[in-house]
Amino acid sequence: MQKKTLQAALGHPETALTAFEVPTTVLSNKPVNAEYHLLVVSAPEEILACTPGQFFNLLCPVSDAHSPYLRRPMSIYGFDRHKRRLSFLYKVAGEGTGALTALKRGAILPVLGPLGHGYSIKDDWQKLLIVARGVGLATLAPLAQYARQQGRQVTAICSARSQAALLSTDYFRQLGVNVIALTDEDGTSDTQNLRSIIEKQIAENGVDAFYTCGSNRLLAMLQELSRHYGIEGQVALEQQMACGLGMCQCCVRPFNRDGEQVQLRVCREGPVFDLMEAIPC
Amino acid sequence: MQKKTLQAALGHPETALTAFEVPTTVLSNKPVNAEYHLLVVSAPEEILACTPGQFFNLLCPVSDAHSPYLRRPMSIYGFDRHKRRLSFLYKVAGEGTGALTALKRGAILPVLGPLGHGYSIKDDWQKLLIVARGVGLATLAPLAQYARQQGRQVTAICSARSQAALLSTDYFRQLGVNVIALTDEDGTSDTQNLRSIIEKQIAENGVDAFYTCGSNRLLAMLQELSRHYGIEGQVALEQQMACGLGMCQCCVRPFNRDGEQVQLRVCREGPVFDLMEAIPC
Amino acid sequence: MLDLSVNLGGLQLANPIMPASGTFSEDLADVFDLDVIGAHVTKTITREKRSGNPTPRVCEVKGAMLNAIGIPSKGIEHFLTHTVPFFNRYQAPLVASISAPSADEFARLCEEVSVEGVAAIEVNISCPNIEEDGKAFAMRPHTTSNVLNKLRQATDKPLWAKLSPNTGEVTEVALAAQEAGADALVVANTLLAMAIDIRSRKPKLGNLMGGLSGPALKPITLRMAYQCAKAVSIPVIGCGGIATLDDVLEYLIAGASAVQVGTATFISPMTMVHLVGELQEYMRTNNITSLSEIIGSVRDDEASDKPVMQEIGQ
Amino acid sequence: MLDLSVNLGGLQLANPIMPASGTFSEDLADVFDLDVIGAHVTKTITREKRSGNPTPRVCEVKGAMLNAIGIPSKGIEHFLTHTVPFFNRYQAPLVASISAPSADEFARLCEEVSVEGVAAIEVNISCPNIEEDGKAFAMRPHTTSNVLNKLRQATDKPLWAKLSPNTGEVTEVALAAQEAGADALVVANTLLAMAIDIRSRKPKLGNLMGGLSGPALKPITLRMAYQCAKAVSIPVIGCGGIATLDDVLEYLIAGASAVQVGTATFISPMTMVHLVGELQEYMRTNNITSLSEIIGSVRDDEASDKPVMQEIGQ
Ligand SMILES: Cc1cc2nc3c(=O)[nH]c(=O)nc-3n(C[C@H](O)[C@H](O)[C@H](O)COP(=O)(O)OP(=O)(O)OC[C@H]3O[C@@H](n4cnc5c(N)ncnc54)[C@H](O)[C@@H]3O)c2cc1C
Ligand SMILES: Cc1cc2nc3c(=O)[nH]c(=O)nc-3n(C[C@H](O)[C@H](O)[C@H](O)COP(=O)(O)OP(=O)(O)OC[C@H]3O[C@@H](n4cnc5c(N)ncnc54)[C@H](O)[C@@H]3O)c2cc1C
Ligand SMILES: Cc1cc2nc3c(=O)[nH]c(=O)nc-3n(C[C@H](O)[C@H](O)[C@H](O)COP(=O)(O)O)c2cc1C
Ligand SMILES: Cc1cc2nc3c(=O)[nH]c(=O)nc-3n(C[C@H](O)[C@H](O)[C@H](O)COP(=O)(O)O)c2cc1C
Ligand code: FES
Ligand code: FES
Repeated sequence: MQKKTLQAALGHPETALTAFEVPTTVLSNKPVNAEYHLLVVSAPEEILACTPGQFFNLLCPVSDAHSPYLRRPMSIYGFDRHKRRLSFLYKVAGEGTGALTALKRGAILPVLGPLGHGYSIKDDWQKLLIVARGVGLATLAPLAQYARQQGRQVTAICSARSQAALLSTDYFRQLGVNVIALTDEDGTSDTQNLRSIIEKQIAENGVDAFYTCGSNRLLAMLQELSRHYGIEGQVALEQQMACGLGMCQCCVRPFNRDGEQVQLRVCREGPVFDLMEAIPC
Repeated sequence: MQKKTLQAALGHPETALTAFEVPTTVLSNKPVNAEYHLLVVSAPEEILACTPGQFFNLLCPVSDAHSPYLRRPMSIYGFDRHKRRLSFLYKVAGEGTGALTALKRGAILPVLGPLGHGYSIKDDWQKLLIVARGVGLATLAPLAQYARQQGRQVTAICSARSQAALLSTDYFRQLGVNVIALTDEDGTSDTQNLRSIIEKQIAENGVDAFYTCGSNRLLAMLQELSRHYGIEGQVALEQQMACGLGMCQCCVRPFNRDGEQVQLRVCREGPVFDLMEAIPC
Repeated sequence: MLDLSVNLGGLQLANPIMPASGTFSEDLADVFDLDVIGAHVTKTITREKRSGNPTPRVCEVKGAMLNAIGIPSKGIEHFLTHTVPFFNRYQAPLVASISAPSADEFARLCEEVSVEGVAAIEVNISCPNIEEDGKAFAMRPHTTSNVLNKLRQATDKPLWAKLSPNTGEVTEVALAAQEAGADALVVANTLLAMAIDIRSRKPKLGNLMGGLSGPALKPITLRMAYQCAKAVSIPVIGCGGIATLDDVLEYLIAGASAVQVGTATFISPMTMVHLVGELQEYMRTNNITSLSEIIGSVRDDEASDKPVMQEIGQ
Repeated sequence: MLDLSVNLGGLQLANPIMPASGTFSEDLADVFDLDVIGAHVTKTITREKRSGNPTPRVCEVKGAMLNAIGIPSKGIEHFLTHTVPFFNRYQAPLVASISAPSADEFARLCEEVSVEGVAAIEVNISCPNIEEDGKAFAMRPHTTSNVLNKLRQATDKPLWAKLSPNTGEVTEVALAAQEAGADALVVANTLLAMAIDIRSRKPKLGNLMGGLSGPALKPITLRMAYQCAKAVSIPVIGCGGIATLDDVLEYLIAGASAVQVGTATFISPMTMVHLVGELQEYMRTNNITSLSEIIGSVRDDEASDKPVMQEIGQ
């Protein structure tokens, strides 16, 4: 391509450039269990000024076996600006994530990001309770890391189908997070038990804020608890995306904001939203 | 897929099956000069009952870099039923052949064939003159081999842009073919010189039949000589193809047959035609 | 017992997989036993011998192809003496695709192909109608009515009308064909398109423009098959971009009673064989005993996400 | 000097690359300096606030996408107070895309957006016209005439009519738009299509059907751009499936004076930046000093192979 145009486009922005369409290089891409892969890439520094809860839009490779067309949104699982590393924890679901599994060390993966608004931690939120199911934890891993760096006390309640499907719990423990693991196979992950464990946390330890993502069941329960105990919180949501930048308006979901129901773009106004504004669907 | 249907389809044919859609396995795929690659595959025995001049329709691999959709026709460059080997000599032209270059040893290449009608050698054609330019020689390599096996005397006049672009001449020599190489860079490949070399062959050695392919210039010249000296011959032609089987009628070219101009399908009635019936275009 | 058979307005097919006109011929018998598929549909023929369009006749576009073959035809004589006898060696019913430039000539040819050994007649009304303004019959409801009325009178055989995706009024055309007595609709033919070689600046087809077929066409013709199936009561035969079992199911769920496979056979001549086998396997695995459980089963009243509107827990 | 500029019926663009409505917004300024491209075209707005269609609003098909976003709009007020000022920070002209369900409301909105800072008005006439039978204005010449006549009276700004590929009469519609005073045509919008999830048997779009865009659309809209450019004398702006320099050149050679890039920006938000650079590079390499050497240069009289008919050497 013509260098001058590219320089003009990147060199004299009217507004600061915040999202970058760049190639990254795969460092490793391995299954972590039967469903999930961990993908680590080497990325240019400028895209690593990101915050937990933000995401990237990945251009998955085309082959005889897979022909994804749109990009696929993936939360940041880990990022290290110093080492220029970026990682994603993904569930192999369909065309796009299926294609991702074929990426070998050294392959080029074009990414767009960082995108969206991530989690924030208010100054007076000292005791954080993370509640997640399955891969949901991925989105919350960089938050846990950041929260610990900020000296916050973090408890994480993770539920999954089986012990084998429990992800990242070791990583959370390494960070100094108090991890409570619940599984369907142990019969510990039902709503009732989960609820009483959370209420026990509130009663015995105290909770300043809830953090969650994904599951509607969790979202609904946390909203109830939030209302009941007056605890604030944040939730990361998902929605089908095309552009990831806010242009196409395909990723809207309804939210309660100031007593009104409004449509907000998950990619732009989110993916992290105020816990009470979200509407489970 | 359902085994029963497949067996029914292949097991009880009303007419004998002659073309097969099968996977082959790449044994090697290497550039032989700046433009041409030699592709050798391991192929099931049933597709190797082929004749020189026939072709296969190759399903080229899809990737981020290349997205061929239709199959690509390629003449048989070599086949060995005993060793279950099949080879193609291809010029890297565009989307499809570009995609072929990415095939590595062990990769699967689906092929369809053998297709079309190949060369034939009448009993009284003892002295054959092959005239070809560039990759054209590829199509003629298995003919030369077969003719030599049949104890025919074979002379091949090959022209190319440069010595480096001259392909397969060593292989022809190994077969016991008398090779005359002409190049643009040596200034030996012009029509005049080529013509006088052919006429010299006719006068000094005798020629029973001409074999050629591809180039319109050669075809026109050989038709003239054929008319003048009463020498028969055959030509392999190319035309854009889709199905390769005779169904779509996209590959037609005009021919003179019995005083009439008719449209014949290169994939079905050809690709090898009577020298005098072909119309250079 | 698994039942793959379908009844298309009186004509019984052993299974719903058949070729699309112009992408099939006797030659495919080189590759598999043609009795595996539900029917045999010929390339469109004309009464007279015709040579078709100039080359180049096909080109490739992103994930699809364009063709401007035209209708090269060996004429009705050859059809009756060669094509019909060839296919009558098989059990699968023979569907003759025909075309003509005026309604009367169309009707005459229709009568002439109504011979023993021809099980149904598919009328390719996507060809130009020289009596009107040269637009294809299938572009407008009234030209469709006119020609279908005459065709209906010309034959007692099942009459399939093959619609064009180039019209902006496909359901109106479908209704007109049904009213005029068509026994089934084939939805649809190729969509007019173009490609230019940027190096030579020449159109890639000798005929300048040609029909788009293959996967790129599927979402468009699937939509039309759905619209037509909603509008008419005669069977709809889906056609356009079908290559995989999922494609077949998508058309059946949308309301098609059978499907035609075109360009996919060029890419992979065994496609139809695989589809018959995979459909059977799908039905077995999903405990579906009859195609009627699939046909038209689209849950179109449940398409949109329904957010839980009430506040939970209040 | 290389000249990438084009004059579109009075409006001068620095280069012929601009975004397609609905695939561009202020948000793209996060990725590159928006002054690199030839113009800024907004998402279609309506007078009133609207929330758009139910989700799911997009889905993927083979090598393309479907969308049924609808026209969520913050209304004219927000447009005038936020959108216009935002884009007026840039040199590139702002093109306002507007729509309304009746000709009179359309004209009223057209008048209201004819403010300083808006350089041209693109009228999205592919939306349903509730006064007629609910079909889009751009489906037929007479409804196109009606609405364009009123729009023409409502503004002195350059008026671009954006045509629909769903009509079977695109050249007639193009001529009607030109006659009614359109200054340019955008050819074209998305093509109505459908996809069904075979597992849930639900349509993949909340709205059941939606518009096809992306590479699969290109051969169709390119054909229409070619047909329209042949038929009218006002500039045609090509739109549909453009992602690469070859695509841009194909449209220009076919007769388009400029192009709009839509879905490609979703796949690669830098697409337009690259296209401007590559076009410049192409012109330099090929010693082309002005786009006029490319526009409409299709060698359509030389498309078919001409076999040497006479016997050579006789
Ligand atoms: C902001 C955000 C962050 C995400 N982070 C993660 C993560 O860290 N790890 C992870 O495994 N998954 C994550 N997802 C979900 C992930 O994007 C989907 O699993 C993935 O797109 C599926 O693509 P596919 O082609 O494999 O599946 P297919 O089912 O073939 O996808 C078809 C289409 O649906 C879309 N789609 C399917 N599922 C989802 C979904 N849950 N959310 C949004 N779009 C979807 C795809 O993008 C694609 O466009 C995230 C989604 C969003 C919106
Ligand atoms: C019977 C037959 C035998 C052939 N044998 C050989 C061979 O042994 N070695 C070799 O190098 N080439 C051979 N060719 C030519 C070869 O098929 C083309 O070079 C190849 O298809 C180019 O594909 P591409 O995608 O790389 O080029 P592109 O230019 O991208 O192809 C675009 C389209 O044009 C078609 N096409 C382009 N050139 C030709 C051509 N010369 N003939 C037919 N279709 C063409 C392609 O198949 C494709 O559909 C043969 C062609 C035919 C018909
Ligand atoms: C090469 C070619 C030739 C065709 N010839 C005819 C024809 O003669 N008559 C007809 O009705 N349709 C013809 N068609 C259209 C197909 O029957 C079919 O409607 C169309 O290709 C869409 O299906 P597909 O996407 O599966 O190919 C032809 C299509 C192709 C690709
Ligand atoms: C998500 C999306 C939203 C669109 N919204 C509009 C719109 O509001 N108004 C309009 O005229 N066209 C709209 N279009 C159509 C595009 O402007 C363009 O005509 C079409 O997408 C074809 O171009 P493409 O293939 O480059 O995307 C939209 C397209 C997409 C994909
Ligand atoms: S994905 Fe396009 S606006 Fe959110
Ligand atoms: S390639 Fe289809 S008939 Fe020859």
